[in-house]
Amino acid sequence: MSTTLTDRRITEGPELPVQKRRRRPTLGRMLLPIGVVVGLILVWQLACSVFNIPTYIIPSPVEVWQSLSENWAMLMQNTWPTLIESVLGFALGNLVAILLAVLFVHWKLAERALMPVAVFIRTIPIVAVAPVLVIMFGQGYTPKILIAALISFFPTLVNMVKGLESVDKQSLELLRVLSASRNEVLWKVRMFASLPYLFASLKIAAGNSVIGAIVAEWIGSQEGLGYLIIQATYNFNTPLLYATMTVASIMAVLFFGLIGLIERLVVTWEADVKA
Amino acid sequence: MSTTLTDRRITEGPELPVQKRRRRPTLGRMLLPIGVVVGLILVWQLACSVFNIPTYIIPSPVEVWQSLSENWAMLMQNTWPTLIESVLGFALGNLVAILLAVLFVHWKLAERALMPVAVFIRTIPIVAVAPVLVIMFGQGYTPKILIAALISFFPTLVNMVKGLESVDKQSLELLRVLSASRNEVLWKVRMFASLPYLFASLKIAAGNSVIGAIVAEWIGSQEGLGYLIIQATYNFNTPLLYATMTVASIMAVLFFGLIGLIERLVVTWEADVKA
Amino acid sequence: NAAAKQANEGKSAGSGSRNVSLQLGWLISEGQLGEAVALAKGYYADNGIKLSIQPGGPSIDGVSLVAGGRSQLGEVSSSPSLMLARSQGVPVKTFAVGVQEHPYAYVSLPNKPVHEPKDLIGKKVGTQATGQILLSALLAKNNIDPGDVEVVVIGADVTPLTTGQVDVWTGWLSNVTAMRPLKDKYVSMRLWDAGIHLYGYPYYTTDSVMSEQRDLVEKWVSATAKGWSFARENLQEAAEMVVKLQPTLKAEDIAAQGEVLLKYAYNDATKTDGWGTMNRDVWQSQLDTWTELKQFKGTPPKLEDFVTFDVLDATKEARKA
Amino acid sequence: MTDISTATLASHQGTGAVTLENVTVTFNTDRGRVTALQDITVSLPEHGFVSLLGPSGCGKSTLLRVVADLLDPSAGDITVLGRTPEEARKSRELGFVFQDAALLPWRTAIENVRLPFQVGGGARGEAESPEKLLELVGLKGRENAYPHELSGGMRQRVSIARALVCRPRVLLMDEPFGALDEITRDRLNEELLRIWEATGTTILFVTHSIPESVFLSQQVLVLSSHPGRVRELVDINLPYPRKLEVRDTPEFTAIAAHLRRLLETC
Amino acid sequence: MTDISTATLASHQGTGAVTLENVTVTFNTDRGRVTALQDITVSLPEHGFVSLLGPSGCGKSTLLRVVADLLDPSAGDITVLGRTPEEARKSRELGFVFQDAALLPWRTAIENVRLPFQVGGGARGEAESPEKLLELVGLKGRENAYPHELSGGMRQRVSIARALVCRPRVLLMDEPFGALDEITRDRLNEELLRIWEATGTTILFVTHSIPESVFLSQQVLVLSSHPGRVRELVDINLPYPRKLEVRDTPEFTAIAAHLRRLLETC
Ligand SMILES: Nc1ncnc2c1ncn2[C@@H]1O[C@H](COP(=O)(O)OP(=O)(O)OP(=O)(O)O)[C@@H](O)[C@H]1O
Ligand SMILES: Nc1ncnc2c1ncn2[C@@H]1O[C@H](COP(=O)(O)OP(=O)(O)OP(=O)(O)O)[C@@H](O)[C@H]1O
Ligand SMILES: Cc1ncc(C[n+]2csc(CCO)c2C)c(N)n1
Ligand SMILES: [Mg+2]
Ligand SMILES: [Mg+2]
Repeated sequence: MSTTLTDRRITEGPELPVQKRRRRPTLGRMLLPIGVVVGLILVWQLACSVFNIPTYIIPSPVEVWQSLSENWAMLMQNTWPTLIESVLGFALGNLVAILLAVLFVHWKLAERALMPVAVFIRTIPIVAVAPVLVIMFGQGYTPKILIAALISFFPTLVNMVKGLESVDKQSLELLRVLSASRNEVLWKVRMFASLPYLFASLKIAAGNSVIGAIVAEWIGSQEGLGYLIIQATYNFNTPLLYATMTVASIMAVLFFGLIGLIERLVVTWEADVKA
Repeated sequence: MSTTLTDRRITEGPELPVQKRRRRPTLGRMLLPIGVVVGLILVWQLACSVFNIPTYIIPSPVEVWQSLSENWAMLMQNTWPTLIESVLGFALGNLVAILLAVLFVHWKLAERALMPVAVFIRTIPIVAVAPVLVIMFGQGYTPKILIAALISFFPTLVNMVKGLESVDKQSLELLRVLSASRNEVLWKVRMFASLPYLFASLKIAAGNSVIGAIVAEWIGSQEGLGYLIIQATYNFNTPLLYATMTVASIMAVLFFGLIGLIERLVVTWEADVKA
Repeated sequence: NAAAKQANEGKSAGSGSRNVSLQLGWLISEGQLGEAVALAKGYYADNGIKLSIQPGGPSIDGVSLVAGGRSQLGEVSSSPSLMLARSQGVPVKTFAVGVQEHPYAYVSLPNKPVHEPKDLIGKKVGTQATGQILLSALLAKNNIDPGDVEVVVIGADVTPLTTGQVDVWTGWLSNVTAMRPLKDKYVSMRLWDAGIHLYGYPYYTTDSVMSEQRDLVEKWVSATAKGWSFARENLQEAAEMVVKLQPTLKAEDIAAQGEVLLKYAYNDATKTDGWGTMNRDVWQSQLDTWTELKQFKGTPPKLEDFVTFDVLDATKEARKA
Repeated sequence: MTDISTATLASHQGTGAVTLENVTVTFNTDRGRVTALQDITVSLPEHGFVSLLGPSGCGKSTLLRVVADLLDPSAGDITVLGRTPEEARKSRELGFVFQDAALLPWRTAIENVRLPFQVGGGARGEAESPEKLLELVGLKGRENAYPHELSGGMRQRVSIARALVCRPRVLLMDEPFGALDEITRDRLNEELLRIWEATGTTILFVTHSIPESVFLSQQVLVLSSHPGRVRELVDINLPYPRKLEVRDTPEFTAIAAHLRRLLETC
Repeated sequence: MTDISTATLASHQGTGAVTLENVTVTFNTDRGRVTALQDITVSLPEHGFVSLLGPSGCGKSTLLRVVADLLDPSAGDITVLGRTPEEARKSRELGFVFQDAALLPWRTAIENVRLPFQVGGGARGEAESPEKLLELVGLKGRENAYPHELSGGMRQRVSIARALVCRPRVLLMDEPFGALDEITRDRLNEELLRIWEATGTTILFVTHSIPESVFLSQQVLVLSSHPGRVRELVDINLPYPRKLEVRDTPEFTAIAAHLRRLLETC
């Protein structure tokens, strides 16, 4: 076994785990993603020109840009409701998910009993229940926030349960010797251990909440990016459709980035050291 | 500080971390979730009877059950396409996500460059770009599988990147001394370290892929549970709508459970021991 | 051009018969009674056509699929879509309409009835996001201040009306299954009767198919007209043919809905000009209304851009038969 | 020096603070059963200082863990201060120094030492000052360092400080000084004796160092392995207070030599 | 015994296998800089056996880590077998026994020992048998146990076996026998010497046990702390092969006493 492997070339070792510097996102670090996005836009523009793709199928970036600047005021105005719905939905959904996860971890029976119900609920196509929600909660923000919450709660529930359980045996034994209550174990150990999982799921939930708010606006709304999407589709205004989706996606990317930033500020210790 | 806390009652310590038995789901363990579901159904039935909720708003479980048994053959027949789409979409989406995560972890630049693009793509409301997908991939299974893949890839991407990075410093140093290549670090260490994250995200993706397949069937389909849902919605056949959603949810719960089972079979070691 | 290419492939594929694909804007329903008959009874085959039907759905109206060459022919729910599409440069043309008077209506309960447009004043109208423009058109046509009518956007179901959350619900009168909770105890006012004359189920194709494969479109219209006229006489049998296309449907539902739809598919105009006919003035009034309501970005399309009477003219005899 | 397989520790003061009766611990693994401890009967007097000596893997840590209610014995009875281990644990009578330091990585050194005040109802009775304890173990100035910024021996010292901060009535120490240099170790040995004499804690102390066990304890329990059984209970009849110089006395050397011979035949 | 602050190790055979020149390692933390090593200049002969002795936290582990290319020094030059540490690491000349065992939890004992064959191009030249090495460290019969099923000392022994399996030309050992009982430790000390003499490896060995350092090595490098500097380099002029009995000779005792005095003033 050893001889056959001997002459294999090793060009690169694994990265040096120590001395990793905590870098904050600077302009320099932002250049690459911006460059990639610009590159993709150029490719898209080129494809549109070369293959002569008609606007009504896929508009070119230039057309989307025109639509974006023409409709800027309207787009911004309709960004607010969607933003509010997604942020509140995000907050609500994740709060419920975290509380449920805590319940599940404290009381295994609850997990066995309720997790299937949660999966069940998660699989209900939102657009199918949206009308029911509109009937129950009216036309305002409430049903949209609920839908955004519904769609962002599940990743956090699953990840958070796993995260709260990912505590190392040593720490549990330590707290046991100290006769810590379950609550104390939760607050002094599990919460910290779960943070990497929590932040991963918050990143997933960030996108979900935006999507949820948009889908919710397809029913029972006269404002918001989702409403604009429906209108633009109905009017075959593909440039506006793509402009609206661009605004929504930028919103999600910023949301995602913000959570990454918060994570860097919160998780300052090195969790994987053998302590 | 110590004196004020002294007389607090501690009734329960944290659970005993050792000697935890690996239990397989037996009939006995299944009883509780089944009991909860039965209980919820009873409450629902009771609510329907007591408040006299009309069928067309929310049908009672009995009505759903009737619809379920009346339309059983049709439901089963339409379950197959959705099942195929979700399973293939799940496989494709997660495969791509895992490969991307590996790329991101090996090559940090790629993460910085492509992660925002991934978030961007994830936020696109699929139904809004459905025409493009159909134009490119036709009206067969392909676009539906792609949509299911698209919607299940993101949680796995985020979790898997986190998971592959959650390696403990010691192990990295060990492999570095052994002059292991990045690939070897990946296969001998990172992969194992990422498994808890991976399985959490697969559980999230399981539900997503079912939802994705259903939503995908709204872009032009003559079969599948998604098709039945639209038809039932617009024909106002609420019992059939609920029956169909029930079938879809059961599918998702089974999918979710299957992944949990595989996880128990794969992760047999105790990852959090100080080794 | 992809559509032409596909059609050519179709030509070489069959033994004399050509593949034609019809893209629907919605699922297969009573709107396809005629097509189902023509398929089942071989009218298409007689005309050398092998028809396949592609369903649309809530997330796809199919216009860009036809424009993009996936199908040669298409059908949408309502005529304004095609005007709007043309105004955005989508090269599609309507060549026939399935329903002469659109069954879109304002439905209210007898205790708070809306019989005529002015009854809408002070009412709360629940409509879909895409129905708002129709209400605006109606109000403008009848000189009603939009501020006097409250509009809320709801889903497709009638529940908000039954629960009293809205006073008026909008939908297709043909959609009898959706209105079952109202148990026939409802008042309806059609958009058509309020002065907005829309067509239902217009058929369209692309400019290039129109110029390169007109004969195919004509043959298809002749066969379809024959199918519809059979359906009109033998509704029950036709409904069963629809169910054969789409087994998840129920024949009695299709028949009940078809009955309403047929009332509007055939009227005085069809008596003289046959199934599928179109009236230039009706189209012009739609165009004018939509222009007045500033629904077109830039210059409004011209009638000739999105409507062609050539196919109707060439198939007049066949359609009357 | 008594050679008994069922050891009864000379009662130093009152009855046994920790007693084990026929305690057996068996682990079930996928590849069969491992008996870590078999039929251990032992009684540890209150205010006693007993060391555990035995080959690696003989069950020393396991013994400490059953006493601390971290593991249920497969058979046998255990009492701690007259109660069950669970009751003793819940009334916070126990201090435990783990073989691995078991620090919480998100807490600095001082925060780790403060942990016992913050959970389980805080300190029972008097408590030590975390700052002073960190100074005692030689970590003055590094109070605010995170565990990953400390050396192996430093982490172990933080964990010793944490175990002492609440003045537990029973102190279980699993190789607490294993990662320390001899100088620090000697100093902490003396400090530990001082604390023991001052507070009257009962100490059960695992070590691999024969001189350390002789220097510190009243009795040394030697375990043999495969499975872990009581090999012998050795009395250390050296007077307290002991100074480090006692290690150069012939009595000391004799006991150490005896222990070494015992271990060689374990 | 030479008292030099810039120690030059007597060349045992050929030139220095490991040389450090003015090596300084500084850690930047949120609470300021910690200088772990300052201005270390030392040369370790090929086939040499040098022990590192020093107070806890003086920088012994840090020194091993810069030699193994796990850490970049803030200043100074290091060569390993005439090359940079990185080259040496990449050509798999190094074996490392970590202070914590650093076993992979998903691998059984034997699989952990086999790891070096499976990564980095496998073994260079001859290799040992993993089974035999596990037997050597006293783990016969526990080959298929997972790390969490092993005791602390057992885990450490697995990690020793793993470091030896590829017969590295330079072996860096960070308190490898710290968690072992004296009997096992003595036996492994002898085994290590045997292996060293048979294979001619260069060994850099961190320990807290003065007798161990004297018994094993040709030279003992004593580090002082805050910051870690070379205190003295002590030659151990005892002939090889050494038997355990050498520990009872006056020469041995004298060197040990000298080292102890050195450490007391570190
Ligand atoms: N990542 C780090 N960040 C900050 N300081 C560190 C880091 N690693 C080590 N140190 C500091 O460097 C010094 C030397 O540490 P090192 O681990 O080398 O000590 P050591 O001699 O091995 O001690 P021990 O015998 O206790 O293992 C210590 O003061 C330690 O706190
Ligand atoms: N969770 C477990 N599963 C299976 N076997 C175990 C487990 N924990 C401990 N053992 C076994 O029990 C025996 C005693 O282990 P223990 O940790 O008590 O030894 P120890 O005396 O503390 O050894 P050391 O001095 O090396 O720390 C060992 O053979 C070990 O492999
Ligand atoms: C707003 C709106 N809702 C539903 C449909 C779909 N649809 C087309 S015809 C029909 C009724 C059949 O009789 C239905 C439900 C639509 N096009 N627009
Ligand atoms: Mg132990
Ligand atoms: Mg160290």
